[in-house]
Amino acid sequence: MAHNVRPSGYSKFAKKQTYTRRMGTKKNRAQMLLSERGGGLSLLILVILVLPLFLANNYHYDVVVNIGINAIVVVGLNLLIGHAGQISLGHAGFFGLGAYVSAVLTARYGVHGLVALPVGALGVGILAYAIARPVLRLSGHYLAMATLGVGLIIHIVISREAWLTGGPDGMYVPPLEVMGVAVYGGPVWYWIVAGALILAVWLSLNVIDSPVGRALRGLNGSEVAAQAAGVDTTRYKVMVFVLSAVMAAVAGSLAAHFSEFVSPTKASFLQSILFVTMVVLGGMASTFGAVLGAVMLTLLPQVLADFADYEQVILGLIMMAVMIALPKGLVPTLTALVKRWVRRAGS
Amino acid sequence: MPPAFVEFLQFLLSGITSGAIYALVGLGFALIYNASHVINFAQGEFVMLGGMLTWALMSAGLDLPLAIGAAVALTVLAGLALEKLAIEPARDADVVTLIIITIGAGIFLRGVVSVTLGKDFHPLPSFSGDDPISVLGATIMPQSLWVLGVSALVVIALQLFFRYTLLGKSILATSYNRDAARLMGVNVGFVLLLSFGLSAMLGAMAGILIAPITATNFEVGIILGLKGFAAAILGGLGNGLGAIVGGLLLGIIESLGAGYISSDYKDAMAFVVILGVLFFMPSGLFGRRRTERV
Amino acid sequence: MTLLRVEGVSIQFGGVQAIQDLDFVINPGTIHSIIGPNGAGKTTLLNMITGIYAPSTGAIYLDDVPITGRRPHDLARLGLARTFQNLQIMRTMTALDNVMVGRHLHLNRNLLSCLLRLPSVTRGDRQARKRCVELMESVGLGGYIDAEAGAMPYGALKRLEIARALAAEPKLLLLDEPAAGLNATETKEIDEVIVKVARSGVTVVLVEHDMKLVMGISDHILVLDYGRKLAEGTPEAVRANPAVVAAYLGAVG
Amino acid sequence: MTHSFKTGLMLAGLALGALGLADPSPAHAEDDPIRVGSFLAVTGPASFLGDPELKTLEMYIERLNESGGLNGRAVDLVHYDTAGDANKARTFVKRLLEEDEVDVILGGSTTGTTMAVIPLVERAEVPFVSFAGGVSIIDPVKPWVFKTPHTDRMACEKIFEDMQGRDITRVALISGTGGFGKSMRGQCMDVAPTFGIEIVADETYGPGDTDMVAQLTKIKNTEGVEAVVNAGFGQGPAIVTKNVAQLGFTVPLYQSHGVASKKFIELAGDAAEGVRLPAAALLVAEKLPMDDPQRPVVVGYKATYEAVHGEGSVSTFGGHALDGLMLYKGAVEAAGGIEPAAVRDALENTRGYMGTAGEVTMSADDHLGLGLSAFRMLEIRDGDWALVE
Repeated sequence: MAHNVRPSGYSKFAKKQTYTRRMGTKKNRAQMLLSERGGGLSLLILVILVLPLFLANNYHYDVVVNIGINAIVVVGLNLLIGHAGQISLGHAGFFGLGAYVSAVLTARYGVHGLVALPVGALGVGILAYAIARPVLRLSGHYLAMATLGVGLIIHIVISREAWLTGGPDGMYVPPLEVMGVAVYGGPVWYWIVAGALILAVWLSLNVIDSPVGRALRGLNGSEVAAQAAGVDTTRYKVMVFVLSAVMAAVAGSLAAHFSEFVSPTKASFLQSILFVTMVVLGGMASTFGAVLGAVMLTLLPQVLADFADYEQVILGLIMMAVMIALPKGLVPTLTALVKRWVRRAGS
Repeated sequence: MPPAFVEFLQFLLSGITSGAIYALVGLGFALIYNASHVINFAQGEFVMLGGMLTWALMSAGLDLPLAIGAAVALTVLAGLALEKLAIEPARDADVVTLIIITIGAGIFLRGVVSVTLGKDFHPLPSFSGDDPISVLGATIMPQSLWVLGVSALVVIALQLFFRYTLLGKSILATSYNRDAARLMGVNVGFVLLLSFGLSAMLGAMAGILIAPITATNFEVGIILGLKGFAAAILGGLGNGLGAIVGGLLLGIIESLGAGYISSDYKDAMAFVVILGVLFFMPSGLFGRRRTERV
Repeated sequence: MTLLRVEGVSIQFGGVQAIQDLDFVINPGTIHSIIGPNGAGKTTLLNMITGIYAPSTGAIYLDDVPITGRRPHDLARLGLARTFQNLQIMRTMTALDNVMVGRHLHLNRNLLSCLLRLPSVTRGDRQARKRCVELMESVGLGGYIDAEAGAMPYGALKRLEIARALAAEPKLLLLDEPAAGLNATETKEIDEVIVKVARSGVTVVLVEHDMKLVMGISDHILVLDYGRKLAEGTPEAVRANPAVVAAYLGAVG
Repeated sequence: MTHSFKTGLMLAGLALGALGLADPSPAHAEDDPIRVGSFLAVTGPASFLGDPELKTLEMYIERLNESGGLNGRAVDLVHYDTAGDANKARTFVKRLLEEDEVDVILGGSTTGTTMAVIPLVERAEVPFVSFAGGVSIIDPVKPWVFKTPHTDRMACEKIFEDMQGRDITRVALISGTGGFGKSMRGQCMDVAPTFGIEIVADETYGPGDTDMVAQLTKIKNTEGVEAVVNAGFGQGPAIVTKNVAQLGFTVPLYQSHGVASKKFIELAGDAAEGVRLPAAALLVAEKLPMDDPQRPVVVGYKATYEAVHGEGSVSTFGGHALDGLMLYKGAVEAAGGIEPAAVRDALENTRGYMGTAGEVTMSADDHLGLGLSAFRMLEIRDGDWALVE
């Protein structure tokens, strides 16, 4: 941390430059490339555009689409955990609930998928809103326990009510139909999920760099100071909790229609842990860190599958090693490195 | 005895049997939290190691007491290694980062055990036979009494340890204020190491005591760890007695829930109760209420 | 017309009477200092005024509107801003963003607008940024605009808190020991900032431990001791009050 | 907050590199190895199914290769561990189908993972033999899907049949909340009336539960319970068995085929005495009459498996994997190649194959091919299995 704070190091030139960028009056190309909104988002879009050239079959698409779906959840969860500093070990519950609302409504009640998705998002939003106030009064490990409990209860209900959900073995979901045409197959879903992910990242970047985002980071940094500045901290915590839950629910709906199958593991405790790990591994409070975390932890099991029995040993080692070596997560640590390198090259 | 009472008593004894197990696991969480404010999500794996190692050593020809001693020692070593190699290097990291590290450690330990000792379930022999003991018409297994007795002993021993030994006091001091403790000459690094060693020992003991009841395999730590965490939180973090009460309560709620309401939803009921308690007592039943100075 | 009126306020924590039956008023456009030895209840009083604690009895009025028991963010809306004795800095944010948080109430905070980054949001942010940079420069933080707050030196953070509080454009600014821990030069700089703020029309409440510091700049001083009012009046009057000399100056030296 | 494009490059590099896109699998040639794909629950709560299944496949494919392969071609096993997670299973089956381009899929330890992948194999038109119990896998019949173990429905029928012989009509159910328990519970409820059986109590327990005394107390206090059926696998049934003994509850206890390995007796200890369960003949291999046509198969498998993995380690679960592999072997030999449609037809035409589960005779509307008689009712006596006749 110490390296990027040295007031004496702020030369007049550097100061002027950052100032103008902040003011949004003048932007040079290099700065554009280095900013999250400019460079990060265009790079993400570029990667998404180019990636299909390398995807040979449905399995590749399956992995990449799952990455995208997880990334949507994690980008939302990052707003809650990374920015507002409120941990949730229960977000798989919302993810699973979104998936099951879509599944049940389309499979059992013949509701159109495009209707089921917003219904699921709305329903999960209302549920999240209802529980947010009491839950978010808690902090630290107590909050972790409460969110964990919420997730587990959702998981238990989904597993038990077999008449509706198919029980522990899951249920099939009819493919999404748009104007009478079934939306099926990796490539189509690739573009759907890619669009949703870009939207999620864009919304996330927007909200971070806005009064709401600053309020969230502010209450994370100091709750009393944020309150003294007029931030209704409870309201903002509830707001971001609901927002992240809704994003998880939308991702869940997409997952249900893409897989054409849902099972309670989508809502399980381990899935929640996985989402949180993605946030932390990629880098807290970094939107692209969240995306990278989703990429890493969705790919890892596929890569490690070849190690058979040693899969868990290696996965555990990687998790520990990354978090010990890069406690701030991949993206923040790497960007700090790049920044330092740029500064050294510049001076 | 009226049958309804006998039934109730049986539910209660059943709840206490499970609850004592949760309590013992929860105690491990509380102990590490006390010294380091870390929630060790690999605590369940200490439980698993205790049981699995005892089984492995017994099948290698050791007799029960010797196998137990060696398994506890090995688990303590694992606990110390975890602190030294994974927690200490990340001492200043965020709470969430530490959670992920301990979860990683748990996955790692499960992996190592599954590769070396296999994936089968294994029983351990009961310490004092399998003849149920009758209590006013209800029954309890002798092994459950072992779990209860050891839990009680552990709580008493820990109280004495914290109250009357310099080491115990240093752990408490470190818990209240790490920097002040350091200034007072407490070797904070050693205290943290010690707390991991101690809670690994507790975990291993729990794993060995319950293996005769539930059998053990490389994955038993997942759910037991979860229940132990819930017990520690319900009781209030950092409070040994709280973990015990929390664990017993959890077990009794589950058992009464299964007995009187629905076995399908007994786990959900336990979590509903935990949520309810936290809503009214945000630091658990016996937790210290933290006030922020501004 | 008074800006702030405190009437018969008391609070106790677990049997300890931290503030006992306190009355005083603050007139607009003044620098009003509250002093007293450690444990006199100064910060507790500030916390009650700003809504962090609710008084056990008594009432507080802002512009003759009762504000007792209102929550801090509501009070901010009514024109209260404050700094903290134990720094409350958002350490992972930049210095400028810290100040921008202070400007929260003046910006478009609608979630949907922010999600979609509507022009009203960007426009407001741009203006706020300009205003906040000016503010930071005026308190002498021009060199720290983009610095990460967590790595700034202590003295700069003290000023950062003031800038953040000022960004809200408060009617009443409450400063809790802004000079604590600073050396003589830094203290003098802070004093200058405070005078400058007061001159711009903001009423300042200054909580200080050390009486000497406030003598020069205060219009009015309230002396607390063990949660009670010991003396009140102009600096000269307070300085001459034998009770103050005995209980406070005498004790501290 | 500047995030350089380097991050993004890494992202892309990872994505591409890790998928192993550099080596697309070459087209199949005539003398290439036959690729057998498998996805089993080798870890997770159902690992006691997946573990012996994988061990069996590995062992017997190695033996097959040593003896000259299948139709003269070597056999390669590609396996992925699902940990019992249906979502993982789907991804891995896509990988087997699209990336590894396997010729057949054997596996799916649980009904959940099997059901999840059925649409995929049906679409890909690759023969698929499941090792899972659920009757829904083959009822209704799906063209490309076969299975080797008895169904949970048959287990219920076998148990109720045995009860009829003992004049038992009022039965209590206790089942695990996992897929296996839940499915078998449903089937038992379903077939009970046809055997004149009334389910008078219905309790469940969760995975990892340490004590089921509460549920069993409730059952014990239910009027007129004449027998208890426990549908579940893993350590749960062992705890149920011990708890029944603890309560001094003396009605007959029936376990399911989900505990059909020596492990159960080891875990439940003395409390297991007198417990009955329906299982394949494998468990009582040496006790079969010398003239039993199944004897050589089961004795052979038991000896082979236990020679490597230790005395008493054999389970019917590994046997299901062996049956699956052998059914495929037979079909390839009959079809004279690995052409999927031909193999599928040959599988469907399996007649009188004697496997560890019993004699298999498939047809267009029976993709299991086992009768109820292939199930044996066993009782635990003196710490060992005994045939109930």
